[in-house]
Amino acid sequence: MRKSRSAEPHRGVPGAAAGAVGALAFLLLWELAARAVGSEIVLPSPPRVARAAAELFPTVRFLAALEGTFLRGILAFGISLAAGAAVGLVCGLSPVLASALSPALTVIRATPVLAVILLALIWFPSGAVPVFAAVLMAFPVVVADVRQGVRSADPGLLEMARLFRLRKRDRIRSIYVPALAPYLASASHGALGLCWKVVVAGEVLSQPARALGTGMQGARIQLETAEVFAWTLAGILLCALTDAAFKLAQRKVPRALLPS
Amino acid sequence: MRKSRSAEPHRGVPGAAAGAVGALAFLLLWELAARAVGSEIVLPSPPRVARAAAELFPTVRFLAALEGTFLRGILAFGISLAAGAAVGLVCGLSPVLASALSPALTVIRATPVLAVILLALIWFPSGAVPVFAAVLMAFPVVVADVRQGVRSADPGLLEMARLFRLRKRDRIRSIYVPALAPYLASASHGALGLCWKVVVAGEVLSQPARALGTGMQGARIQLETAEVFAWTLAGILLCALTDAAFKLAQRKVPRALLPS
Amino acid sequence: REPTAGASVLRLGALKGPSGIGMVRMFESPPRLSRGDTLELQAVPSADAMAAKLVAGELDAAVLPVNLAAKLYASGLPYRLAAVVGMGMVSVVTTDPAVRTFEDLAGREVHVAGQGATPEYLIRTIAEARGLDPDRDLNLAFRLPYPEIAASLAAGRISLAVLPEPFATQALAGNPRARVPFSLDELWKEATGRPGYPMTALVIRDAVLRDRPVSASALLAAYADSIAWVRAHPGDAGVLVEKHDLGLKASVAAAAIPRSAYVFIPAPDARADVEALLAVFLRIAPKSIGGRLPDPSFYAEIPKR
Amino acid sequence: MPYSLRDIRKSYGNLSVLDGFSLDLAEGKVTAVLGPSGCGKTTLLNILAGLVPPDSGELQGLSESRFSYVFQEPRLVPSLTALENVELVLRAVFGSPERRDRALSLLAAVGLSGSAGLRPRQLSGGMRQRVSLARAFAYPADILLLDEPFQSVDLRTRIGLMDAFLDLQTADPRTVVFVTHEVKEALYLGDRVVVLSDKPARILDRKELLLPRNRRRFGSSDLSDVEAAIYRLILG
Amino acid sequence: MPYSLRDIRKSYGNLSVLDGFSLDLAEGKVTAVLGPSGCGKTTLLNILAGLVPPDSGELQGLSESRFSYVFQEPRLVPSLTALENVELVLRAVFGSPERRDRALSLLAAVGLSGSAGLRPRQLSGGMRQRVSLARAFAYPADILLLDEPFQSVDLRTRIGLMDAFLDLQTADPRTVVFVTHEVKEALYLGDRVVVLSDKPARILDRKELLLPRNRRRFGSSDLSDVEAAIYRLILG
Ligand SMILES: Nc1ncnc2c1ncn2[C@@H]1O[C@H](COP(=O)(O)OP(=O)(O)OP(=O)(O)O)[C@@H](O)[C@H]1O
Ligand SMILES: Nc1ncnc2c1ncn2[C@@H]1O[C@H](COP(=O)(O)OP(=O)(O)OP(=O)(O)O)[C@@H](O)[C@H]1O
Ligand SMILES: [Mg+2]
Ligand SMILES: [Mg+2]
Repeated sequence: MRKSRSAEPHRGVPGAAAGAVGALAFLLLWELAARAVGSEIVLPSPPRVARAAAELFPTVRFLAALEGTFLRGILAFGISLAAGAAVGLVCGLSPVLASALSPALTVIRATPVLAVILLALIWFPSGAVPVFAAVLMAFPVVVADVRQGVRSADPGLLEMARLFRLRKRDRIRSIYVPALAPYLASASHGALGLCWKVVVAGEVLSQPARALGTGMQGARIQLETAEVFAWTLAGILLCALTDAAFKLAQRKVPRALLPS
Repeated sequence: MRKSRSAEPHRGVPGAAAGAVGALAFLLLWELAARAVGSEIVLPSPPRVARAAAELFPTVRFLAALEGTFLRGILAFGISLAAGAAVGLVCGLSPVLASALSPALTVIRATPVLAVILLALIWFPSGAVPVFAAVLMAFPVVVADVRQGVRSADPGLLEMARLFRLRKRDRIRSIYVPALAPYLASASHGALGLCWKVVVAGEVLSQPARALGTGMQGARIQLETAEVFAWTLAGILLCALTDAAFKLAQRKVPRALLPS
Repeated sequence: REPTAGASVLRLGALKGPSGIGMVRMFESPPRLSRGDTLELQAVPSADAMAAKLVAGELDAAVLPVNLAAKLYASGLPYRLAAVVGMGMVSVVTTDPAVRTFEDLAGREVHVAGQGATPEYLIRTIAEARGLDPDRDLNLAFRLPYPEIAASLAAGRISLAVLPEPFATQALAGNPRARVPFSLDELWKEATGRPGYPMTALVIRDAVLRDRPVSASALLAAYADSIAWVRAHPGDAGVLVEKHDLGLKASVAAAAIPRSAYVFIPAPDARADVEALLAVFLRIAPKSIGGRLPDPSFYAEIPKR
Repeated sequence: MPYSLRDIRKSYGNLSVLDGFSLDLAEGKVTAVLGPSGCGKTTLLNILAGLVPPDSGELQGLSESRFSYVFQEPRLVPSLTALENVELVLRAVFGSPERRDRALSLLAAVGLSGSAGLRPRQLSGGMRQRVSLARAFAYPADILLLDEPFQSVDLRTRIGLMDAFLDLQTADPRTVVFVTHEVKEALYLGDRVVVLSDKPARILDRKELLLPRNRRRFGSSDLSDVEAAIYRLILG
Repeated sequence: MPYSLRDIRKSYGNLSVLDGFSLDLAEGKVTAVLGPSGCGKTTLLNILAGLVPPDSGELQGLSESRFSYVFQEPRLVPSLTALENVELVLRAVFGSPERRDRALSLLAAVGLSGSAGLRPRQLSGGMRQRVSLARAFAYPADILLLDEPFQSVDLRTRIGLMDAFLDLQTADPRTVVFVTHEVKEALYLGDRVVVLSDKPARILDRKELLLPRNRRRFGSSDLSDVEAAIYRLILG
């Protein structure tokens, strides 16, 4: 019997195998680079980082930091996604509002956190500054994607909706939201990574009590690069885990978005 | 005669008017916030920043900084877009390669620049560190978008391509690239903003000779907040200008992407 | 990159910011070294970048925080401490008239610039010596970076902070109610019996000391001259700081110089002070200096000219 | 004449599709439109519906009307089932139970009771077309525009659909414009047949069909002289 | 019998579309397929083409063959012009000048010489359908699958297209499966007519049409007894 090739991503065994090969290749490259650099301070080797991580991860201080950063990352992601989707939707649907919001959006897109860090530090408690920084970074990315998603709605269906005088909310739920879905998926993927990265960087700046970034900065000041990498590794694992959780959720969500 | 409502963004007069109203509203909010804060060091008022900008902008030092940052931003954007599009395309087309690259991509997505800053400082001259930081930030966002774009290719057309045994390159040019185009548009929009932001932040870290970020940090250390805002304003203007240029280019490009 | 027998270029890294002020005259007129060797100066933005450049072997000499010098030495890098070039420049600044003695810090939020750096360990050591538990009795806040602490003091948003120069000077200039209620240097002397605490040091590459001793001592002499000149001419030094883009405005630098302890203490003379400070680091954060006090060969013997 | 187009001009670039085109629609009557592929039939329906603005000309009595449209492609919402697709256009008009009843009864009329829960990509081409028909019939419009509504539908089902349409039309006559390529269908459903020329579309001929609807049979020879005349016109 | 399906089963979920279905395709002959909407005709073509895997059963002589397919929807690349759409499938097969000549001559055959430079959204429904036909005819395939290829095409153009098809088929006979709802078209083009039942599709009847192709005329009465029998079967 003839087989049809599948365009689906390889889940299960081949995907996992390829992932393992990729991970190994990555570790190998890292090891080689570490040997080439030849300095533990600049680039520690993978086994050295593994030892540092094995020392660090079971400590109470680490677990508290992990929890703090996790909550901040999720919060930043949630805010970026919700606010970005709302603003993107509005901009996509109303060209006039898009023009009106555009100056403020450009300011948000281009202002580095450092320029407004003083304000941020004064207005927010130190634990919230990383969230603020991450939202500042991820929100415009979500807006861009959602806006484009709204524009990608099928013009034939929009014509149909106009002809049958669908209510705005029916148009949004039936035509715009499904058109948006793939854009929202890539926006989430992009934003999730940004949030982890920037939350940790923001923690380095604002030094809240329980934070991966605070720990990382402590290690950085002492030039304990292997420990810096161990803290980073924790951030990467958070990213990978939430990625996986998010992918799972995505497979369930689309149905929930549809009209009852 | 009946008028049809247009779904196109309002260019020209109404768009410009709405933009002006939006900009005014933004300035008003800023002024009010500045009065509420009541301290030039914490949040200078718009006229104060305008004065600082008027002083700063004509100086040779400023223009040199603007040039340096401009080149870095454009370079970071170009690299992010080109590399992100290539990797995203590969990941979208080959699920096995996507799985294999996924560990490395997760690392890139979640590693804050500060964690690898020593490496960056050693591997790159100080002017290139901001570019490295921006690419680290924007590249994964482009990958996410392009990957989703490849997946959004019309399955009916892909079936057609399979049946008529189109060559890979014809499939890519005729089916994948056009499907990608809107995703690439939003990826560019998102990445462009990120690049400006992160290049300036990276300049604050690495202090290259001609850089908005270096100037901004200098002003920050001297507690010249109005000057900090003036440097930021320059970054925002760069962002707005390149945005406009990019939008113009986008209207010309799609045709060029099609097979001859 | 070992220097060869012929003439060569020695590269000296200066930290941007206050630490660089002391050597500004060398930027203005680079000294001639012996045998046609020349000196090339570069301003490095941060301690990180300085460490990176030393690791990469891009510099023959550098100015950096004392603990960092010890850490790099412990990691096997071929650099030795040649001189201490900056002593304690940390002050308590407050806008609150009620704060008069160190004990008045108890129970209040004290903003400290730089967790894990000298200001924090300084406060901890003094507190312990005066019978306070730094973790229980003091409320140290690390969330604001240096410039933001100064700004917040100036704007009256916070009332109590520990700041290095030139930020202490800026805070004092920005708010007429701000003052320095007592000297931390004095308290340090009481706590440790040492006259001061070194903050920045000059390190030189082993091979330079060994193969080009004359050039090395010429370099040190030029450095000592520069510091003497800077202390004598704060206004002119401020102008040069701005001219050579060392990260401070002329006025700020000029105001900070008299309040900063720019010194030049050759390594053998500085050893006791350095060890006293490193002992503090060793006790509180051993990793930050490499887990042990550096051995005697860390302190370079410079041949007199 | 409540509905009319007067002297309509429409071109795409320098391709003139309608040029001085006029048409009256009798209220409650079916106007069947025949014409070569690409002559401008869909453009004409879009102008009537207000979806495409004409370059010049006048429309009368149309802007206040409610339209239903069977587009030339089914234009179903991919994420909704057949039933939800029909209900979608009724949401603004009917409450929940009435809406569902109406949608279900129209899906039954097009023979899709058993497939109400399937999404468009699970339906065959003809089934999609029938959902589009059910949607248009369900929507309470003054004017019904049908652009080749029986595409991809087999003969037997097609006759069933036409009979169902005639029943609805007898019970509650609407103004209908019916574009088709099948002369027999035009004669079976139309009160009037309009034959268009190639672009720019002009009206080559118009025939009033006086035989009452309840006396017509599909493909019967009662109208064979009209049929022959139209074939002559079409085949040239 | 070089091409055949044996005992094919295919269901979507618990909807059985083909169940023990077998069919032989005579080489160089046209098999016309009639059947109710949604019975499984498109599914059958997709299984022949290898686009949909059957649940079980055997396919013979098909996997090595080159297919051409007029899909039920035009499936044109929106960003390419009509000409480029046709050329696209020829790129892997022919060099540049030959490819263009071939594409242009087939666009001419379907009456679209003047519209070769238009993109799909600038074409009418029938024009798009004809581009899809031109593409399928242009591609050098062993087996040609036609799923209601003359949809949205007016009668006159349709007859022209059928005659063009017959000319091509006489000059260079290909194995063709032709799905349609028009009995007259099946009789005009087919060497054999297969009538399918509702799903799961079974073969209700098969008629060999022995009248040589060059003696047939569209809608002539030479085959009227076969036609009547088929109508009886279809209309039940
Ligand atoms: N958006 C457009 N841009 C440019 N040309 C168009 C556009 N829409 C239609 N046309 C042209 O207008 C003419 C009429 O198109 P229309 O769709 O009205 O034809 P039609 O009579 O409905 O044909 P068919 O029976 O094939 O559906 C065609 O030649 C087509 O190429
Ligand atoms: N992807 C799918 N998922 C689920 N059901 C499907 C799918 N594709 C087709 N079907 C079902 O299979 C049956 C046969 O579909 P098919 O498209 O083969 O019909 P057809 O004979 O071509 O009909 P038509 O003449 O209307 O095009 C239909 O009832 C349809 O609902
Ligand atoms: Mg049409
Ligand atoms: Mg079908």
